[in-house]
Amino acid sequence: MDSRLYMSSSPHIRSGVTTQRLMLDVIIALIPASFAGVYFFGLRAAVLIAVTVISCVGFEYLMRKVMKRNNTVGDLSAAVTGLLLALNVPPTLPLWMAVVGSFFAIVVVKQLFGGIGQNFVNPALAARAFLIISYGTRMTSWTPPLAKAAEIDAATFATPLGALKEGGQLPNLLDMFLGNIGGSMGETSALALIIGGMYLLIRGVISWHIPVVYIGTAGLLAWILGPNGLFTGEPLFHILAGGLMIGAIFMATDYTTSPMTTRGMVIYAAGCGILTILFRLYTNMPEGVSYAILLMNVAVPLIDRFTKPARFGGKAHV
Amino acid sequence: MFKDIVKPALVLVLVCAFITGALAYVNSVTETIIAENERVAEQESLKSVYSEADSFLEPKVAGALKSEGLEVSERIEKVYEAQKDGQTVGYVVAVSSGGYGGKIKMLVGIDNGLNIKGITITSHNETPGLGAKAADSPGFTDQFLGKAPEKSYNVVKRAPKDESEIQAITAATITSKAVTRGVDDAVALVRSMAGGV
Amino acid sequence: MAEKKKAVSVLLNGLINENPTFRLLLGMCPSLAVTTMAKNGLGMGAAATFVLVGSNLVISLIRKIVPDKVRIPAYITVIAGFTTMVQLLLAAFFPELNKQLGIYIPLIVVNCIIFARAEMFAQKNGPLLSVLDGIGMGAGFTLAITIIGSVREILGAGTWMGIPVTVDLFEPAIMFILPPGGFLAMGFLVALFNKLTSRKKKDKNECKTGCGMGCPGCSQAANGGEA
Amino acid sequence: MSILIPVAVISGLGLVFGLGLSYASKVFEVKVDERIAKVREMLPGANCGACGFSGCDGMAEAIVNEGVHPSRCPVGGIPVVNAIADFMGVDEGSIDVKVARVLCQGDCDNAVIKYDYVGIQDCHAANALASGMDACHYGCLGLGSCKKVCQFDAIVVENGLARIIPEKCTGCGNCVKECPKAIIALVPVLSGFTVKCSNHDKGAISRKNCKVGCIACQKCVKVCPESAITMNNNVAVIDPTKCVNCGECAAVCPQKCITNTIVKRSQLNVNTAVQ
Amino acid sequence: MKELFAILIGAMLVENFVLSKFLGICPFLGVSKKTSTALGMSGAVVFVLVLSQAVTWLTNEYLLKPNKLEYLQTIAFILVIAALVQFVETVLKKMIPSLYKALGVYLPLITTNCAVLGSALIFVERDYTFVESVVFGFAAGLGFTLALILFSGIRERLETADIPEAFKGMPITLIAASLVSITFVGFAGLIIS
Amino acid sequence: MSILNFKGGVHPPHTKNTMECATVSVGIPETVVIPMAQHIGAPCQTLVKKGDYVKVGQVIGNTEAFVSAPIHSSVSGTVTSVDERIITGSRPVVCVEIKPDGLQEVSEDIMPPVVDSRESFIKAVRDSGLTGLGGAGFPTHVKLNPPKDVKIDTLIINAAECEPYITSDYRECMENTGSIIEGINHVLKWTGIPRALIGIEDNKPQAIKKLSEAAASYGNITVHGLKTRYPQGAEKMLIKSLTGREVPPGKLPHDVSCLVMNVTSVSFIAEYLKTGMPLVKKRITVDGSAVKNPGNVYALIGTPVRNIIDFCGGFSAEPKKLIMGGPMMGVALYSADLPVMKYTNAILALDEKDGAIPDEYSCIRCGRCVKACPMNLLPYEIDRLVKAHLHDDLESLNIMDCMECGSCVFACPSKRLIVQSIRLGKDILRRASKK
Ligand SMILES: Cc1cc2nc3c(=O)[nH]c(=O)nc-3n(C[C@H](O)[C@H](O)[C@H](O)COP(=O)(O)O)c2cc1C
Ligand SMILES: Cc1cc2nc3c(=O)[nH]c(=O)nc-3n(C[C@H](O)[C@H](O)[C@H](O)COP(=O)(O)O)c2cc1C
Ligand SMILES: Cc1cc2nc3c(=O)[nH]c(=O)nc-3n(C[C@H](O)[C@H](O)[C@H](O)COP(=O)(O)O)c2cc1C
Ligand SMILES: Cc1cc2nc3c(=O)[nH]c(=O)nc-3n(C[C@H](O)[C@H](O)[C@H](O)CO)c2cc1C
Ligand code: SF4
Ligand code: SF4
Ligand code: SF4
Ligand code: SF4
Ligand code: FES
Repeated sequence: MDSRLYMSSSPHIRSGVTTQRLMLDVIIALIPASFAGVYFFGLRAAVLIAVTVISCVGFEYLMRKVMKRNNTVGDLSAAVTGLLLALNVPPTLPLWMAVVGSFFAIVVVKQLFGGIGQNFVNPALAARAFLIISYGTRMTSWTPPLAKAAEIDAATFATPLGALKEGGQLPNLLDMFLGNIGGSMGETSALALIIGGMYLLIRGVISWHIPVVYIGTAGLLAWILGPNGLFTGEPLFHILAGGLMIGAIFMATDYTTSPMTTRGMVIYAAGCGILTILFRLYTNMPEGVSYAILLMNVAVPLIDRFTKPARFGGKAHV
Repeated sequence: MFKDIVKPALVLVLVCAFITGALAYVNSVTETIIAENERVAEQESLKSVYSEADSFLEPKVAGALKSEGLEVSERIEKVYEAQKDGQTVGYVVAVSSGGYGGKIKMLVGIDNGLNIKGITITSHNETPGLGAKAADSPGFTDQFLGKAPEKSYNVVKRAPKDESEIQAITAATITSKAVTRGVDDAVALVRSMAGGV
Repeated sequence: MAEKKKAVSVLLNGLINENPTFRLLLGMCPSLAVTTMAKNGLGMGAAATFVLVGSNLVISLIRKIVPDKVRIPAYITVIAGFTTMVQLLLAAFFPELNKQLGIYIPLIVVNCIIFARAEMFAQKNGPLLSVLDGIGMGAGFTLAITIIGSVREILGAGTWMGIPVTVDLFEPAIMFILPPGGFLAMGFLVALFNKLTSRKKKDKNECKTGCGMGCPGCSQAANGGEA
Repeated sequence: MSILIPVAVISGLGLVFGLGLSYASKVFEVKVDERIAKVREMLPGANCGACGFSGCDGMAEAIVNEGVHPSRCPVGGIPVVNAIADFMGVDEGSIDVKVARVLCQGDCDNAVIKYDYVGIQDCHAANALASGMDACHYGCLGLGSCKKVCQFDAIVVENGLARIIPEKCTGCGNCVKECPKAIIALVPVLSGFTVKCSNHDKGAISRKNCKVGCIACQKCVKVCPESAITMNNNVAVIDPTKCVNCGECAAVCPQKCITNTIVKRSQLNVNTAVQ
Repeated sequence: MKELFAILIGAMLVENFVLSKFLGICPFLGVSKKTSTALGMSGAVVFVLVLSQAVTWLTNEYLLKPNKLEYLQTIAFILVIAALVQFVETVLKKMIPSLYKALGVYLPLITTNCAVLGSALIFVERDYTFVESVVFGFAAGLGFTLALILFSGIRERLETADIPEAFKGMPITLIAASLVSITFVGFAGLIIS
Repeated sequence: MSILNFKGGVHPPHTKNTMECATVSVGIPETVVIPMAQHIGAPCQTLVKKGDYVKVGQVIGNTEAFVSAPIHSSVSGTVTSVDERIITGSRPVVCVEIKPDGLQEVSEDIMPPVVDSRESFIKAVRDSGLTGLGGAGFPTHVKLNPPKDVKIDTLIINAAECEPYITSDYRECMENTGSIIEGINHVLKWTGIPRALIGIEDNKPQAIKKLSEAAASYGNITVHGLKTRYPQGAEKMLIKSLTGREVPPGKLPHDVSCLVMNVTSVSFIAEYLKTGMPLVKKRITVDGSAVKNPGNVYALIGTPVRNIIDFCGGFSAEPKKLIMGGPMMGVALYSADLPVMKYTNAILALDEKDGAIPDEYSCIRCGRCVKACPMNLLPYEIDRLVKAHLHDDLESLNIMDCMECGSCVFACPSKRLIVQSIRLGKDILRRASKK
């Protein structure tokens, strides 16, 4: 008993939850969606996932080295970003573009702002927006899922939302639920995404507020602002189409770029839902999830400021 | 009193007068050049869509055409008559059509036989690299050259199958449609005017 | 001798030490708005230099007779006069460029560089030095926005001065010629400029514009924003 | 003729505004004491608060409106004080230029450590845990709280001990207020010899906790020819007004806790350069 | 009414002055460090924009156009704006010192702010009516406010972020502005009907 | 069974290994060290000097101040020194070191007090040296004597014992059930409070059962199971859970008409009124990965920790951390030679694995701390601002409301040292307000 004792401030124990474990859970939750992507779009999809994950992790490693900071590759957040980026782009995206996207996500959006926890917009989504703006052509040329490719001769293929906007044949809801439609590689299969979301809920990684309020608001608004007057919309179609599911379950819930309090989360998610539908219905773009979430990301500091929880025992004053 | 109020005012007046005088002088020099520039530019662009014509008459604005009892779409701005050897051989229609980033203004040259002679986009606010391709590279507008279809053009996203089909610029369907709509309107107008000639 | 030295240093000052764009961060709007192409940078730079030199000259001549109360309107009138002149001359002789630069030509009036130099330099110095300062600053501005324009044009359109340069290397990222790319390229260039010319200079409260307003809003005062 | 109209229009505008503005500035004139701005210009602008006012602005107002003496600002040093005193027409007064000094030599090699501290690197934080990790509870904790408040980068922490760089220190006293152990003192810039220890324990305990602690052996007190040294609760203290920098005390101290910190005048902060 | 609404939304979101038109960048970068100062500046900008749109429109319509002096727009507008701002400042200082304290410091900055002259030049370009140009000024001011307030929230967070040395200060602020600008691309092509 | 709860909180592992360990006495150590400040309030003046002979129960420190309580010798023997020592806080405390003679001669002043009025009851409680045994060490007589205009309608008995490891209150419930009820009745009787609610976390069904049975014959004493969740035992949370009332910021329980007492505190009052023996010994849970035979012991106040651990079989592994109190709120000790005090309810000795705390990682803004904080604060934000030295906004974040329960730190996946930041922040504000 001659060695020195540790002294530290209380508390002296910590829960078993670690950042790394949380990120691992997100990766596990994304496995069904990744498999669905590979199943529907072929091995090319798997290659794309590998490229983004490896390049995100690689850039994270390099950037920490260059910045002379501790290495944070181990927290797996870069891997999550990489995986989500792959799931958010068309399966046919040229690989070098995927690497450019990873660079943007990790270096520009995340590490320049100090790394994990300090970026103010979602890295994967910002990278996706960057790619859309920069390489609009490549980012909006969709291929049909393998199962459909046989029936359709065209090389390009409309997503459900594209079809809605341009006029075209709308897929049936079951295909949309299963993922047998065109679109970004990870967004098509609502089933796989919901399975992942359930896992995250059960593990306590996310709370239900953001996904449920987001999807709920979007559905409600899609129903209200129907094409043939009020209350004639098809909420289910809008919920299953495009990136709403993956956005609501995996992207809007990103801790770093979403509000801290439950009240804030509800406001934020409702904002995401409203903007998503407004963008889908009233702008030239068929899809609005990315920009909706990014815009609400930007508003998070303000939301946080105005949703401070009521002080214990001080209902009257905040 | 003088020092506090009148003097500053006087100095300011002097500065203003001097500067404005200088400007007025510069203006008097450049005025004619600018006007001439504009005229030349206009003629040049008219020529570029209708190279066979040797002169163009003063344009008629949309309002005037309407009062002549013609069906004029809201996109039409004005119409020039194209003349060759003193004969009206066709028209150049100035159209302005709503695109992705705002109004796309263009000139469409059409002869009396409803052949499209040329199209130029004179101003637009489309995204560089996407919609702006309509103006930057001739590939898109060249599709229109030749006989206009009976009804209207169709924008498609694959290789066109016949004359009336126009292949959209990738990822810029909106721009493509806007331009096409403009051409359609110009053709419709010339059809009704040429019919009347 | 000393005179000469001073003149040279005034002339060079604007290029690096007090580069109006990268160091003083003045006139951000045109630096971002017109720099989608290197050519625009050159044109804008030349136009601004003309106004800068002209107004510096006139202001250094009339500085003694203009009372404080109407200083700002008087100076602005002078600057606006030169701007309008540029506008007219461009329209007459370079109609194409005039069209490209659009409303940013008349906006030279409010380009902070010009007003700041008028207040800080021409206000205090004789005509010769003022003209030199105008040339130096103008050159610095031109250089800077041409660089920004080049970067954005090459990355965003794959061309430089309109000449294709990267055809086979990569597909240009259009974002660079759009607003977000403007901010982004500017951010990286300022960081690079700081890195290359860093000389641990930490003069805190001093406002570098010298506009004399001591404004909290001024991005130049190091602790700007806090009244 | 074509020149007259534009000239008339714009000059008219100029006239209206010129008259309007001058008139308005007369009617709506608000008096401000220009001296405040001038004095503010002269102050160093460090906004360190050493004067006790809210930054240099507060000090400038106080100098002009309340007649506070400019020497309340330690940072600018003699040139600044003199300039402001001249401007305000007050007596230059005397200012004693001081620098801060850490009265402890207990670095990681000298001081005995009583526990392994795990936590926020801040002296107050460590001090809250059983008075910090040093066995001597008077000693420097070396976590640099003082360094964080020094605006002049005058403090370095080396090997678990804070040291003040006299050439940079302006004597603003912020570190003195910050140190949880209260072991930083402001001393006249020219006083060379200081007892760099603050341990009030008895000699035996002091010796156990630190290799270089003052053990109150009185040797220095006896040897000082000017009687400048007294014992204050088990630590020797040198009175700088009496000390002649002969160095006798340092020579006899068995614990080597009296040190010579004389700084060459030429190396001092320009502001504090002494006449 | 519909056109006015279109102008309102258009100027505020679609062609946001700061984020997509690059007007008024200096105050956007300079005064966005704290939400409270951002609010003050925004108030001043909205106020001056609305006022100056009205005054410059009248100047243009009744002074310049009848005399065919459109080429003097720049000089006349800037003169009007500078005088207006200075006048407002002088009056505020005396009459409502509290408001002056809140806005006053920002006013001089606004004279040399592209947004004010820019919106005047834009109404000329677009042939707006009096009401339209005032609404346009108001909307542009609101757009400026929106961008500034959102950005100030972000900058307060950046204050404690662990940013690489070379990027501290302006560079990271510009890159943050770039990211905010990306999010505003979402509004591009917003059709109001 | 579970009733009202509070918002927030966490679920640390119970680790209540010693629930079935009946209390045994440690015996008399070779020396005892009795600090003169063992409670919140004014420290005591020493009434003895080196060389004095003292007896068990003799008052060796006292003050005139009301918010304070006398300190008694826990042994008979000779005072060997009176000097200043560092115990746990930042400042040294005067300590009386006594060498016991092993006779444990009881002071002749010790006799059951005469209690016949509210005043005499409160005086008796002060004389007993009782300072809250729930861990905070607030002099109990002060609580029993609220301002005149305050009407208290509920006595809350805190038997929650929400901290991991600690079972000393549980043992009190099991071993001294009668005294507890008796003590409650004394307090109710002399303070005129109409009812008492006993709150116990529902992971101690035995104690609930035993107390319910004992209280059954008193209509105004009821026992309530509480959700097992830390910090159920913090008085503000307990009041909220049991009565639904929220104590406003900066206010005390009596502002919502409650009085909170720890079970062992009330039980002690009953014992004291019977025997007159002041607070000289304490039941302490000894546990942790570095202790050979964990258990519950009675130790005399002032016994060095080392003696107690030796009594429990010594260290089983090299200890890297010693904690006085529970792992959530307890304070770390820098040496095993420090004495146990009145408020000590546990001694934990942890080995390297349990004792080391992980490095801090960047906050990922997960919001777990916000959810965990029972006081509705924004722990991450306070932490961020304190560490960045931005002190201006601390006050508006209500930093002073924090009771340092540690829930936020426990919950944090990035293992941020939030509580330490908060302490630092409070310190900064206190220093600023002093200026
Ligand atoms: C930054 C940006 C700029 C765009 N610019 C244009 C454009 O100039 N013209 C256009 O038609 N669509 C533009 N779009 C819209 C999209 O490319 C849209 O997906 C496309 O118009 C739909 O056509 P598609 O069916 O060929 O993909 C732009 C979108 C973004 C995000
Ligand atoms: C200055 C001060 C005055 C107090 N006064 C009273 C009081 O009058 N009545 C009371 O019941 N408790 C009083 N308390 C005790 C608190 O309610 C509480 O029991 C004590 O702070 C420990 O609580 P904790 O263990 O929850 O921190 C007081 C505490 C302090 C610090
Ligand atoms: C986070 C926290 C947890 C606490 N847990 C308990 C507990 O489990 N049991 C207990 O008796 N007191 C606990 N306390 C102390 C109580 O708040 C309160 O001070 C005590 O019950 C008052 O009784 P006493 O004065 O008789 O000790 C805790 C305090 C805090 C701040
Ligand atoms: C529930 C959850 C969702 C996440 N979503 C994203 C995401 O959408 N995009 C991304 O780049 N990283 C995501 N991450 C990883 C990580 O938090 C993110 O990169 C941070 O923004 C890094 O600071 C997520 C992490 C978690 C725990
Ligand atoms: S001198 Fe004081 S504040 Fe500075 S490091 Fe030492 S203990 Fe800390
Ligand atoms: S060391 Fe720094 S903080 Fe201390 S007195 Fe000197 S200048 Fe001031
Ligand atoms: S902030 Fe304070 S009260 Fe809230 S959980 Fe943390 S320690 Fe407990
Ligand atoms: S629990 Fe930790 S990581 Fe999560 S928000 Fe709070 S401090 Fe940050
Ligand atoms: S250049 Fe536009 S506001 Fe400064």
